[in-house]
Amino acid sequence: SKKESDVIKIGVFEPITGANAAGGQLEVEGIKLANKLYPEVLGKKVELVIADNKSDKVEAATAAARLVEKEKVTAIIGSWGSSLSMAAGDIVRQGKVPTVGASCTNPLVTAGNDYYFRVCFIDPFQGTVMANYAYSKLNARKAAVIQEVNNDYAVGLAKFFMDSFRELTGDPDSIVAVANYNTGDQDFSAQLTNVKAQNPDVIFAPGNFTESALIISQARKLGITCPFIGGDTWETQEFLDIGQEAVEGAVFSTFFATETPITAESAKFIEAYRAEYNKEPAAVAALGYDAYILILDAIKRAGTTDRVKLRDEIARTKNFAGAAGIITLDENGDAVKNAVIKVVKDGKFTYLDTIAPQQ
Amino acid sequence: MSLLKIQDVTMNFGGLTALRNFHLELAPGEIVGLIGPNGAGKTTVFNIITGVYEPTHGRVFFLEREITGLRPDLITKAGIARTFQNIRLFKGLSVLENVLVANHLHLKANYLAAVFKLPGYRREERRMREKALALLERVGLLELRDEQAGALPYGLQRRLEIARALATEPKLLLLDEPAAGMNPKEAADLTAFIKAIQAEFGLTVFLIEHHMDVVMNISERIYVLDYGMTIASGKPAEVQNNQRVIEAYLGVNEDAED
Amino acid sequence: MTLDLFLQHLSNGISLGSLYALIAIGYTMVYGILRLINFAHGDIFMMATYFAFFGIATFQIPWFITFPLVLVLTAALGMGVEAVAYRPLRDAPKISLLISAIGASFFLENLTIVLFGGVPKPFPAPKLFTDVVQVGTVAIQKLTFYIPVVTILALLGLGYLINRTKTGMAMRAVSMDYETAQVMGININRTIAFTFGLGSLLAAVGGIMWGMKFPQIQPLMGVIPGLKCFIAAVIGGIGNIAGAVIGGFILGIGEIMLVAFLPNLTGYRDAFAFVLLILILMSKPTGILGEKTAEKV
Amino acid sequence: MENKTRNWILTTVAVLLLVGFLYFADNYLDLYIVRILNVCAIYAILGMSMNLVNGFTGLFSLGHAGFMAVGAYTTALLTMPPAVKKQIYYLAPLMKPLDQINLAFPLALFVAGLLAAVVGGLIAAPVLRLKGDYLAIATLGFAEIIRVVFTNTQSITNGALGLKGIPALTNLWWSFGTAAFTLVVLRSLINSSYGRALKAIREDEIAAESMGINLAKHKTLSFVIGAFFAGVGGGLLGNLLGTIDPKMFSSMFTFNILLIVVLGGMGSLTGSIISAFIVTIANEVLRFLDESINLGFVVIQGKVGMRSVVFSALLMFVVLFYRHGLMGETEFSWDRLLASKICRRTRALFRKNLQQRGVDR
Amino acid sequence: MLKIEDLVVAYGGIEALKGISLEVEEGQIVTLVGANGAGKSTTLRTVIGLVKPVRGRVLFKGLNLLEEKTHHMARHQITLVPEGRRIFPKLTVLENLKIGAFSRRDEKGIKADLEWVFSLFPVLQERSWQLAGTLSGGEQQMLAVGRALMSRPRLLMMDEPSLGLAPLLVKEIFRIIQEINRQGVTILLIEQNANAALRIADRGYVLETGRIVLEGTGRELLANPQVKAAYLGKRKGL
Ligand SMILES: Nc1ncnc2c1ncn2[C@@H]1O[C@H](COP(=O)(O)OP(=O)(O)OP(=O)(O)O)[C@@H](O)[C@H]1O
Ligand SMILES: Nc1ncnc2c1ncn2[C@@H]1O[C@H](COP(=O)(O)OP(=O)(O)OP(=O)(O)O)[C@@H](O)[C@H]1O
Ligand SMILES: [Mg+2]
Ligand SMILES: [Mg+2]
Repeated sequence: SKKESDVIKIGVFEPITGANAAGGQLEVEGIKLANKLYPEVLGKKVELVIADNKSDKVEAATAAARLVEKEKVTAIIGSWGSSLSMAAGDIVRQGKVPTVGASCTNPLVTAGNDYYFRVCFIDPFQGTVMANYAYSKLNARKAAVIQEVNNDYAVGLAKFFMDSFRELTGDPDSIVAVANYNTGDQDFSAQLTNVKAQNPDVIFAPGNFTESALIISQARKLGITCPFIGGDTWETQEFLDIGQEAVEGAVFSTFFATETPITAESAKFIEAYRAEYNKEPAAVAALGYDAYILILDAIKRAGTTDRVKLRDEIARTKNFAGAAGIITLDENGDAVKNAVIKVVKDGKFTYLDTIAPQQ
Repeated sequence: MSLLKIQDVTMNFGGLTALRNFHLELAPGEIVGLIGPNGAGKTTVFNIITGVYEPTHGRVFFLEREITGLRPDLITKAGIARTFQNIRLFKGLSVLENVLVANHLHLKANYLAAVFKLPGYRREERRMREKALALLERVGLLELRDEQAGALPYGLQRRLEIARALATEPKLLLLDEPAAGMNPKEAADLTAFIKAIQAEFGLTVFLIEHHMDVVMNISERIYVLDYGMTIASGKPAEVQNNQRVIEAYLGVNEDAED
Repeated sequence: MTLDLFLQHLSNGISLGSLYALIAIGYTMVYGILRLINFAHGDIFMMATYFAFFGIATFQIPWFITFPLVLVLTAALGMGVEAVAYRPLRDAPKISLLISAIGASFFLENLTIVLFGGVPKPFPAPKLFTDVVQVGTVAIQKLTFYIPVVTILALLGLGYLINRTKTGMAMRAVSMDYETAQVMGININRTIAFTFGLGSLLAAVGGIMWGMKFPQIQPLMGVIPGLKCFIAAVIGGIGNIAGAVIGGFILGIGEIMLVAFLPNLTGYRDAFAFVLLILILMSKPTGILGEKTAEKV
Repeated sequence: MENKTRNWILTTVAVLLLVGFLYFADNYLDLYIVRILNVCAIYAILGMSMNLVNGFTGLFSLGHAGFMAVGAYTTALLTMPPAVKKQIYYLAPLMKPLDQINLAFPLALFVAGLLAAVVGGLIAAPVLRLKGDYLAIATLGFAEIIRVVFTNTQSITNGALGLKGIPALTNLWWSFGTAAFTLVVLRSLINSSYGRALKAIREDEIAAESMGINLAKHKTLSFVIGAFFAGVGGGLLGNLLGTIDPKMFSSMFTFNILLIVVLGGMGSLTGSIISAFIVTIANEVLRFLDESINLGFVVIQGKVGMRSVVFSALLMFVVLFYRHGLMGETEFSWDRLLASKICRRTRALFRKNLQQRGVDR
Repeated sequence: MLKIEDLVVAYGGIEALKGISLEVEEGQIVTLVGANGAGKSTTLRTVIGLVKPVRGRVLFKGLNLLEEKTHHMARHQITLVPEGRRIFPKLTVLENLKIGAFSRRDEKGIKADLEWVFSLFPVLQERSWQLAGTLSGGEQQMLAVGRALMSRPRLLMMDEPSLGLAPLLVKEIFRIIQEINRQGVTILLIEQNANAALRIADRGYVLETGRIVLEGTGRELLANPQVKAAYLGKRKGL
């Protein structure tokens, strides 16, 4: 094999098996694609070292430690699932390996960790965006929330949605129902029956796309007709396949839209992705892609693979044109970027709106 | 004074009455036999005495104290020990350990003292060991103390079971078919053994047995059960010649010529 | 709570309960014969849905051909699992068998992930079954009528097989004593394989029904239904087929009613099954219809 | 007596070697290896404690993850600095006294163990009346209930968000020290009269009870002590990982520990230790299966997830063909090691070498 | 009819049988006596295929039994009344009997044999709907014998059928053994009750720690002083 110095290793820290495998695999697709399109930097080959964190914290910590200590990677990308990212937090900080999360939206991932960055916006922003959308675009005054209670992402989004929505309506009782479910649940009829009885104007249901699709289709079968809105996790082909006609009209916030390529990079990514995988790209794939090219760009700017210098360079990222929008990293290392609103129309995700961070 | 007194005990299993209005009294130092056809309810009597079953009706007294429905371990603590019809040794433990386990109920030190090997516990453990070894020596199993109990030949397992029961330092010893599976020679040895330990430990022995050689030879009194009812009781000779017992249990003796 | 609302909940409960019952039957039967918690049951159930997916979605075989095919394939899979993971352990301690079952379960799950990917796939449910009928204000899926029927049929069929036929008698004999059953002329390997095949076939029926009701399949989908249906089987008295059905209904309806009447506790729904399990075991240690097994000393 | 002295010397030497190794590892080995060593030691603790309940007392309990969760959360909450707590409880603030408490690590670990033991004691009363599979499924259920409760009590556990920023207090000294302590305590318990009573219960409950052993008391004792060490192990783990959430304490975790126990041998503490190391390390070594293997002339395309497949297959293999585990019911002893074939052969070889050299000279 | 040659059986490393040879002729009652752990049960279990020997031959009418599966033995009309009865506790008495005839297809014959068994053991008929596990020891033993008879065996092997039975029943069992034998069933019997067993046996073998130490007709062995000393003891009282 090649000599150590000829390659730059980038660790990919993702759940490829276990409960989060679906998301992890999508993200890896984006990263691999980026690696294919941009295989070199500083005249050296970039090699991906994929470490499966198995959707499990103990595994995640060792997997991260392995990337840091054993593989001596220059930087790390990952992970889908904020709790897994957090498991790597201390390890990358102590090992001084700059790490870029793709889709982990929990604020705690980067909080107090100057080696962790991310190319996505965080939960509070998304929750607020959807509350705004429900209030102003859907004229909703009564909302119900159905949250995946053991999913940090969903709980976070729900919380910020409820806070903003109550603020917007000025009515502390404007959230008429909060229903919980657990990852892997498949029957939501009881929760939905309760929600239906409250007759909400809109239902905010952030969570895994599988459960969400089932919720919406079961809701429709129960005769619930109000709009469903949610978060970025919905943007997968499977959401459409499982939900079928039931998810028509579902609205959610996400990171990018193929119809309105925000940047030149977007167009390039979309085309390459379609060619490579023969399907429509998911947002998390784009984010994985972005994480990779952002790191490469920083390496180029730094002119070295020194991890500390690289970290500083990543932190300085401003107006970087990724596939999923223009990224500026704030002092926490979180991306400040536009949110895109999409709707399911005729069995496709269709661009609806763009919402800027300051609103 | 009676050591054990069973008053009007009835035991039902679903629709089946395994024991009906059973009365029994044992005086200290006696050896008493319990015989009867299969399914007559003999083992059930033992199970009621030792608390394995709670009788449907009736009361059991031991040393004037009521023990009906008490937990088995408390009854053992009170001074009743038993063996089982189907040997129930701790097969995976050594011979010595089997006996030591039976001594555990006398342990005063608590588990923390045991874990941290406090002097009090050490002393007790040493005493337990000495006692156990002495007992094994007495029953002739000393040489085999480190063998796995399950690996012993059957006859020795029976013997070990008795030793284990003795280790609880009982006043009353219940033996459920101790000679089962033994040939007449072995059974005769066992009879002598039981007699000897009875005298030595000042025990009261209550035993179930189908080997007539053993029961008739050893017992001072015998109770006979049939279908859960006492059909006879008394001295061996009386019982042997009781017509009902012969009909229900002994059968006509054709071996007389031997 | 209005009557309409209650009826809607009840209909939801019956629908879920009958599905639990259906899967619990297979569990209980295998347990009854082998005294083994077949942890892989849920995964066999999952594989059945994948078979159906490939049949209908990938190979475009019509459902009425695919479904019987799925039953056969799943039964074969179940027998395969038995032959590999359980047969060599016939005279091993129970715990080894249980570990092997857990191993088999992991193996099937991970193999599915490697072969088919971790991404959920839509279950191609024929419209015929998934339509909704409105009864007053209560919306009921057609499946809600079909599933209990299938469950009852399975119950009766199995009851007959086990209690009235020679094969059933052999199965029961094997469950008590391998050696003696052999001496009686029973081929225990074949009997156990048959039991497994049958149990897996029932899992497949359950899987197909499940897939139509919750049209989403993924490699780990069998874990939770597997656990819950096992609980249903235990609640009803494991080894007892009618008990499994009762347990399934109690669990399904109970879960729904918990959410219906105590919406604040929805988050605890998964714990409900276990709380119920423990409460029932406390009062009836062998489940509702389980036989009392006071050990004869 | 001669053997006793020899064994004592050997043990001392081994302990010194271990301490030396730990010192070396702590100072010179990279974080990755240190972390794996830590995990090994923690799993050894968990394995031993589970072995006490399952292997020595014969209670088929699958509730270990629950006790670990209790321990992990307790230690984490007691050792996290108030500032960090404030930061991460952003959905619902942490309950009153907890948000200010900050204890020293060993004290926190001890409290964690106690709390887990208390929970174990509470569970024991109803659950230990059950037997066999029923016990298994009920304990599994209790662990699951603990997990669900932790998910839903946001103001204590932070719910699904989990905890992060748990100070990384677990180091080799703590994990190996605790493992050694666990071994000493459990060994001493097992070899005591109480231990014999537990084994008797495993062998035959009815006979044990008839020998005057209070079943409820002794089973509870075993269960509670098992829970104590599970709690301590959980605490060490939480402070090693730096982050915990309810999801990680699922039944999968219990099964992992169970596998360690079985591989090591039910009823062998040292077996559990050995197998904790083997399983943890094997899990790492097998990682290559997920990646492409370059054999020089061909590159075998790695299929991610393959490792889990191989791992589960290996486990079945062990159970199928190596049923009693590595140690069966026996413990490691110098006598046995020295009497083993390998050792004898090495010694013979050594002697022969010496002799030859002697001749040469 | 049955011929065992140089049979060696080991459990783990320990040899339970160290090369025994014996023969059972058609229509005979042959008994094995010996102390506990001598290897009597092991012999029968090897014949029926539950234990695989290290070496040796077992021939049944010229057929090599070691190559037969246990569940085929019933077809060759060989059956075993196992040590400790081993009835199926959760089957009814009737089902237990029926399962004895599992390999048979002749419904009529089965029916007739059921009557036969009931006539031998009337108590079983009374209890035919009871679960076998709730029977007393003696009743269970009768059931075990009855179950074995349901396969219409030519060779019936019995492992301590009198174990734990009341004297009356012991006599009854021995009477029945002879009765069955008279009806043409060859019997290989293990007994602790050497006295009774040797009295009804055509031939007897004495086993000690895995070896046959004595053999002869029942009468010869009964009269043998060695046997008397070791197995018959002094008889007092009854
Ligand atoms: N746990 C139980 N459940 C149901 N029936 C039982 C139970 N224990 C005993 N019996 C029944 O009670 C009756 C008496 O049984 P017991 O064991 O006392 O008989 P026994 O006199 O000891 O007979 P044997 O000499 O065969 O041992 C039998 O009919 C038996 O089947
Ligand atoms: N499954 C087994 N595993 C290990 N050893 C065994 C096993 N079965 C029997 N043995 C041993 O083999 C030897 C012969 O046992 P066997 O049961 O054949 O004796 P037996 O003559 O029938 O005695 P008994 O009168 O007690 O029935 C004994 O030493 C016994 O301990
Ligand atoms: Mg009895
Ligand atoms: Mg025998």
